[in-house]
Amino acid sequence: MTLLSIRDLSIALPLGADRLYAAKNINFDLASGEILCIVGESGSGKSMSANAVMGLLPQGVEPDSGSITFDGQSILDLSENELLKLRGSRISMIFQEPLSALNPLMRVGAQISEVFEAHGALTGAERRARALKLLDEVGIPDPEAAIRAYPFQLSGGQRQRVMIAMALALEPDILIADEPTTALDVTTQAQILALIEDLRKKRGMAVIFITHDFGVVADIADRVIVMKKGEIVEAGRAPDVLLNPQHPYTRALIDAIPRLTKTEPVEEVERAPLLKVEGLQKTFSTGSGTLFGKRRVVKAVQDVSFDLYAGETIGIVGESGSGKSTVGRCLVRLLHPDGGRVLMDGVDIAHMSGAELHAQRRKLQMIFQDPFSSLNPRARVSRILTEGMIAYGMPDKEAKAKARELLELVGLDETAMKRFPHEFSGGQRQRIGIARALALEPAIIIADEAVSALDVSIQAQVLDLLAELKERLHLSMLFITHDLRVAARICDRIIVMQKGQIVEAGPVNKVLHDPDTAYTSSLLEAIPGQDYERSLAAANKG
Amino acid sequence: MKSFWTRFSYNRGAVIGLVILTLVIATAILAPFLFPQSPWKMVQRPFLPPFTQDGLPLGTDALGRNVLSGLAHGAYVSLLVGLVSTIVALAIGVPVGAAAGYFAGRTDDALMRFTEFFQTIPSFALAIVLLAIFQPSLTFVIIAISIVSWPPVARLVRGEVLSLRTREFVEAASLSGLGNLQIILRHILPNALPPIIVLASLMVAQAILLESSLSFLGLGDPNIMSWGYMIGAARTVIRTAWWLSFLPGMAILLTVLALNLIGEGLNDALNPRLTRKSE
Amino acid sequence: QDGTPKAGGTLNVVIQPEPPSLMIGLVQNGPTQMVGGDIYESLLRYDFDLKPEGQLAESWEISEDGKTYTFKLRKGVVFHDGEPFTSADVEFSMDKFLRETHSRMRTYMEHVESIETPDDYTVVFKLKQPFGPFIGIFEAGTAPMIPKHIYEGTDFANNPANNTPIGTGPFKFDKWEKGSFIHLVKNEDYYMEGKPYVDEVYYHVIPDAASRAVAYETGKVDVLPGGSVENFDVARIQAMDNTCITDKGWEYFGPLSWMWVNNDNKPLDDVKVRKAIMHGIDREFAKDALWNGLGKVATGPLSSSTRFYDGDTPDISYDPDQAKALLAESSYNGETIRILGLPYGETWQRWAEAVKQNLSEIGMTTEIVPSDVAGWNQKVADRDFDLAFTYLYQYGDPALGVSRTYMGDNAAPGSPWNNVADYQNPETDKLFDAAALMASPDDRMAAYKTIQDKIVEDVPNIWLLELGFPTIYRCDVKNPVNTAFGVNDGFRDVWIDK
Amino acid sequence: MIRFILGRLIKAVFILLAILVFNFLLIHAAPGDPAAVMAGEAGAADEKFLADLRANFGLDQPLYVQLWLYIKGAVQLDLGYSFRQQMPVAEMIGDRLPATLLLTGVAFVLSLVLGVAAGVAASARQGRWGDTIISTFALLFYATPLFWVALMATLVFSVWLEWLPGFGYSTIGAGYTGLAHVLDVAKHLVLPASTLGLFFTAIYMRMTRASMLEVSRLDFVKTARAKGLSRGVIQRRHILRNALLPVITLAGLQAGQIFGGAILTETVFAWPGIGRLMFEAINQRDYNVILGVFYISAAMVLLFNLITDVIYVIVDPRIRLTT
Ligand SMILES: Nc1ncnc2c1ncn2[C@@H]1O[C@H](COP(=O)(O)OP(=O)(O)OP(=O)(O)O)[C@@H](O)[C@H]1O
Ligand SMILES: Nc1ncnc2c1ncn2[C@@H]1O[C@H](COP(=O)(O)OP(=O)(O)OP(=O)(O)O)[C@@H](O)[C@H]1O
Ligand SMILES: [Mg+2]
Ligand SMILES: [Mg+2]
Ligand code: NI
Repeated sequence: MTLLSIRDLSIALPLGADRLYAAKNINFDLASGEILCIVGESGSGKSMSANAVMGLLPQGVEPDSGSITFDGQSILDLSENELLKLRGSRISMIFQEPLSALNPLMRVGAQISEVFEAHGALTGAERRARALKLLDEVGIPDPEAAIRAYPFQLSGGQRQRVMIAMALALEPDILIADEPTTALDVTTQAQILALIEDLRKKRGMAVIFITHDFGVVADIADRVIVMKKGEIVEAGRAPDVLLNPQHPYTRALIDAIPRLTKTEPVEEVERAPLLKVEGLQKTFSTGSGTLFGKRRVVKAVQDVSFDLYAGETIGIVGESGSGKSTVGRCLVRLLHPDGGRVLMDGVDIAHMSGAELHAQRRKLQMIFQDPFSSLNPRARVSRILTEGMIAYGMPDKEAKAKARELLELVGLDETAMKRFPHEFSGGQRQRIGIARALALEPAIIIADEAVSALDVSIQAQVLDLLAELKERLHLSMLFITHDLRVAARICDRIIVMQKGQIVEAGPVNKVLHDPDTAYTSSLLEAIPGQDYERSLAAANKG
Repeated sequence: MKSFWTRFSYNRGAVIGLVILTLVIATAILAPFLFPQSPWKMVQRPFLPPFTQDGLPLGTDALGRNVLSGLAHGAYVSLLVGLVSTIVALAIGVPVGAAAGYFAGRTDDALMRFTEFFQTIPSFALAIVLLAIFQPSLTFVIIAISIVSWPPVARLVRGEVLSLRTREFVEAASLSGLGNLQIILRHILPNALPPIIVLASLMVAQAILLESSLSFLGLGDPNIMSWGYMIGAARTVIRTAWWLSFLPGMAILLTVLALNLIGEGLNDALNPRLTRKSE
Repeated sequence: QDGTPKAGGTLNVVIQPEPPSLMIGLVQNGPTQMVGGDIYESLLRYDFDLKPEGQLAESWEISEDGKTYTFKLRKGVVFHDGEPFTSADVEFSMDKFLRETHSRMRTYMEHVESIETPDDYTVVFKLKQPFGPFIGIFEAGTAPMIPKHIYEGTDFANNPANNTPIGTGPFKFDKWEKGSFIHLVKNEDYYMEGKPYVDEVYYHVIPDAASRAVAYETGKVDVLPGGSVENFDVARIQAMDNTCITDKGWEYFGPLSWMWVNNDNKPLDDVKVRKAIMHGIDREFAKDALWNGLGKVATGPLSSSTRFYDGDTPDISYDPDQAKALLAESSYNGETIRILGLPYGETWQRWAEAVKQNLSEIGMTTEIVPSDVAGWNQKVADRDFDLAFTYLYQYGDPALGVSRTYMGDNAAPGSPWNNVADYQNPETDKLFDAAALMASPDDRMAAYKTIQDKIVEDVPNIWLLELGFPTIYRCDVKNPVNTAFGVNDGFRDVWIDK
Repeated sequence: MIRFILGRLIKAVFILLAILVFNFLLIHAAPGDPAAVMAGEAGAADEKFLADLRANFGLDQPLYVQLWLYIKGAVQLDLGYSFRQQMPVAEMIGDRLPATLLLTGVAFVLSLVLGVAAGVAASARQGRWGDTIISTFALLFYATPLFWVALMATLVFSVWLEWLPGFGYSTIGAGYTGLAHVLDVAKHLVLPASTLGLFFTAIYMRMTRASMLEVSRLDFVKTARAKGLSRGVIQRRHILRNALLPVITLAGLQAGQIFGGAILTETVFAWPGIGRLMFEAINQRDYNVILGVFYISAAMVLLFNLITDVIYVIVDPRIRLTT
């Protein structure tokens, strides 16, 4: 039975946007119990199409023509009040931005109960009980505590699960999930996917699932839509599209998927370590957050030691909150480690400060996880790139010339110099971040989830770029990620972290194919789309 | 620079504001040429209503002085008071607030307690006391107004900086080897600008009004014609000659309006996100 | 007196500024005298021509040689607390209390050799030498009768009774809500039959002049004592229904305004400069534009209501041409002259501006120096000015209120009330000394005539106006002003025709 | 939390002391003294009169002794004695405080409620005529001098329309009690409170509007809409609360200025409050009264800053307290 039917939908963008239509001539149907995956490049109109179904397009963005029919009603013709009745109860949505999608000043429990309240379901006590149950179902440890927590007290992954709980609260007919698992580590992701699968089976819930992870698509999709520049370039049953893509863009996408299987073996050369980390410690004490609240102590990093050799890439993987970022930030001294040593060229930089630190710092640079927030919105790219060099004494002119070179190196042309960060796409911004890290000619780069927000084709570009730069500039890299496929693709060695400690470390092929610990095995098992990868591999061979 | 103007002129209110302010500034500069006679000169019988006599389009005040000439000459002082005291207040408040917010911890505590120190005396009373100590010459009026108006700036800037300093782009800048001063100047303050601009445009208005309140209490500089003086002087005759306080009141209102519009326009123009809209 | 007085009713009066205290023996500022004048009384009061009338004294006698003053007191007068008023209270008040606390009284008492009280109702003052003005000092503001039984042997200034003043007057203190009002009630035991007529008096504290006008307009108050509303507003209020106005009641004080001239400063030590200023100021304009046409242009150091006033002094009227000529001849070289304005409201501020403008038109450069009341006092006392606005009371007699301004030996810095201008003229000094001690009014007249001519010739100060402070009241309030002290003399005779 | 409050209170005591010394020196730096002022008002005074007054007021002692005596008293919460008014300063302030608290309190609540409501209304109609009207009025109120508004309000409502009393705290001599008295005071309160409140209403309105618009663009608002919540609920529960922080900062500043803000209003409306007391005391150089008012006002500012910080934490749990 067709539940949702979209015909010739076009969504106009406001004047001055990068193109006229966010989405053009979109057609698809969704039957109950069906899972439809939408994939495509960043900015191709996936989110806008999904928002249109909710009647929640941002200001200035409006449906131009076409129709959306849900259960016999034309959504585009409904009044705001009529829409209110549908939203949250019959159609619900998980938004793309998990970190900012929760009201920071409201307790999690209240935000979930609100869904019931808005639709007059259940009574006070029941709402709470139901909220608890939902939190449990999405796999949040200690729901009793979480229900009383404010969003900022939860990790990114936990927040995303709260969002999911909210969307599932009234067991809607349609769930629209816009990249719901980007911030989750593979095990949690697997758990969420199972939950959705379960609801679909039991309730016949239909799902529109937007993602850039082809592994997920392969695991759950019934049908797939591929979008590019606002148009659907390919649509069909999942196996057809995934294994037998027709459109060149789809093919390019699928080719770009990173593989777990590492082809070339790494040559093992003994060299003196460039960076020697010994017994690194970092403890956070989150002071009294609320009135008369208790002091909470988090041992984010406990006794972490490893060596990094010149020209080597080490991947750090592990569940969300395991201390990966904290290690990275301690190394570049954005955080002050509580204990341990970080030896670079034999000197301990862990406890340096002032001019000494200033001198050492240029050898260690970082690429930040979030390309949006790590670029000053009010600075032009030329300044972002040159100011570091100028700070280290390079004349203006020379710095500018160098910046142009760098832009070329990361695949941007020099007109970029004059533009502001918001004038770039996500992938381009990430490259600016890389160019900035390279500007000071560091010996070591720490990349914190540098590609997790990017769609596979851009992700592939960036990874290629990093690999190439590493070769050319003989860089060492510390690559923090939760995507094991990405780790497999770029790393020489892998460190697996759990609860602030290193549980396993070794060459990439060893760790990913023959792990020593149960924890690593469970991570590997949870990687989505492993069957699909094998089929793809088979198809490629054949 | 060109794109700045394009962006600025995209905001129609801002252009209107700029036109008004330009007129006011022009009047202030040209007053001595337009009205070479002293604005204090008693030229006609007192309390001449507007539009009743040629050459005195806005009538005369309690001593028979030309109101139009007073308005023109007063523009200079009122603008001077408003702009200079705002600049001084910003010059104190922004660094204090930025340092407190950026270095946080002890520095913050010390600077904020220092700010509180100035905050604790009711600002109007402090101005009065300061003017009792130093004679109310224009300079001291400006100094007094500046001294009482910087603490809110410091508090506001601190709040903004406190939240900006944890942003990733600030961390990135410090990784690039920038010093604290450079980080504050180039990365933090530009992003804290919108509320500061709004506040500054409000402060100019407040300073002009404060000067008039002080004049109202007889604490202005009696040797210099200002709008505040005119309102203050006219208030006792408000019942018999309402226009005497209404006219300078309108002048203040228009100027304040213009400044607010410009402030909003500046904000738009300085916001790179709005750039492409106009092109 | 129109009609038969009716008893009852409430009188609402404006008071400005709020007095620091109502204890009239300790504090001599205007508002204290106004309220205190209802509570306290003296031996005499004075009509519009400054002729004495009996108050607590039934009769009085001055000896031929002018050295003995004998007062017969009224019998049956009691203080508000019921204690009888006797000659002992008079002696205590004059000799102990006021000599200690009242600076003007202290100088007057220097002429007194002894005070005798032969019986409870007789007081005899023996003077060292004749002192013409002596009979003019027995008014409530200068010589209030203080209850001996309350104050004797105490620290006068800090006696808690100061907060609940007790006198013999027609009204008793009831309540003072600081910042709002002072409430007096009728003294039922008052010694004059049927008086006072009204049951209670409210003094309303309203700090803003415009609001005081509103208070009258909206019927909240019935009497606006002189200076309550801005001069600019007088004409408008005067035109209201049922509104009467009088400029009487200031004869005793004779408020005369002038600008102190710092005679020690160059170029003001040059009489030509002073004369130029005198002729350069348009006082007629100031009277009309700033004082609503009330008052008179001053002709010299004496107010026309003061005894021994001489209207026939050298001409000092407005004459800018003469002023320019004088200035050209003088030693003035374009120095900036500092004008210290009087911080008593808009009128005075405007006046300083007008003077500044007048002087600039005769070619003088001036600068107005603003200040608050305390700053003004300090600057005048320290002689830190070139020209300084002021006005002073004359207390009916040149020996009481004028000589202090021009006596050469009364010029020490530190006080804003003495010879601030530092005028030094041995000739007039001698005459002032002599005239005060003459017994015959005719002799005194002759002496003061010479003095006035001489002083006007020297122009030590720039005389401005005899100020007119009109009292505005509703016409159905009868007799608010019927002595030379106006509303300060209490509302003993007031009745309301309703 | 308790530690935080205690820490701040202890610091507050030291700040208060420092302020006291500063104020003391400041006040004494102004020309003239209370004795001279009183002599000035008397229109005549001799050396002895002044000397007596000064001795009586304790002004004959060296400045540092006076300062020491004052501080000693202030530490024991003794605000000294007004020699001019013959009354302990604490008692004077106590007499005047309720009137001021009533006036500024009502004005404060009024402006806060009205300003926030208008700001919410304007932001909900962003860009439409409703917004334009509200914003224009706010600007008008903001840019018009307070005393002008006050005089006009008196003229219109008191003189012409005769609806409301134009000055004073209550009808003098009416002897109202109970409810009649309350109503009487309330009537007197309308004009001064609304005059005083207008200015702040305008500021709150602007602040609320800007802040609401800022917040309404945030992602979680979309989440709230996706839940099917109605506009009203979203405005109230989600946007407003998040938009309140800058408003609270401002409210804290205003609350601290509770005395100073009222000088003009109390003068024009003859309101028997602290603002006027302070202004008159400054003019009369009634040192102990000025210092007393400044002292109380400083304590008030420190207290409100502390309360603001605590409210921050209650409203926004992300904010952490650091002493
Ligand atoms: N509020 C907005 N105003 C104007 N244009 C917008 C707005 N939001 C999105 N767009 C534009 O609409 C187009 C489609 O955006 P959309 O968010 O649907 O992309 P997407 O496919 O979800 O991409 P991603 O994978 O990066 O999330 C893009 O060109 C984008 O620039
Ligand atoms: N500034 C901080 N204050 C308090 N606790 C913190 C802070 N930063 C991190 N933590 C805590 O330290 C732990 C490790 O955090 P970290 O950011 O290193 O995790 P991660 O491995 O990078 O996780 P993710 O994959 O979600 O980014 C978490 O429990 C987190 O809550
Ligand atoms: Mg999207
Ligand atoms: Mg991380
Ligand atoms: Ni340019």
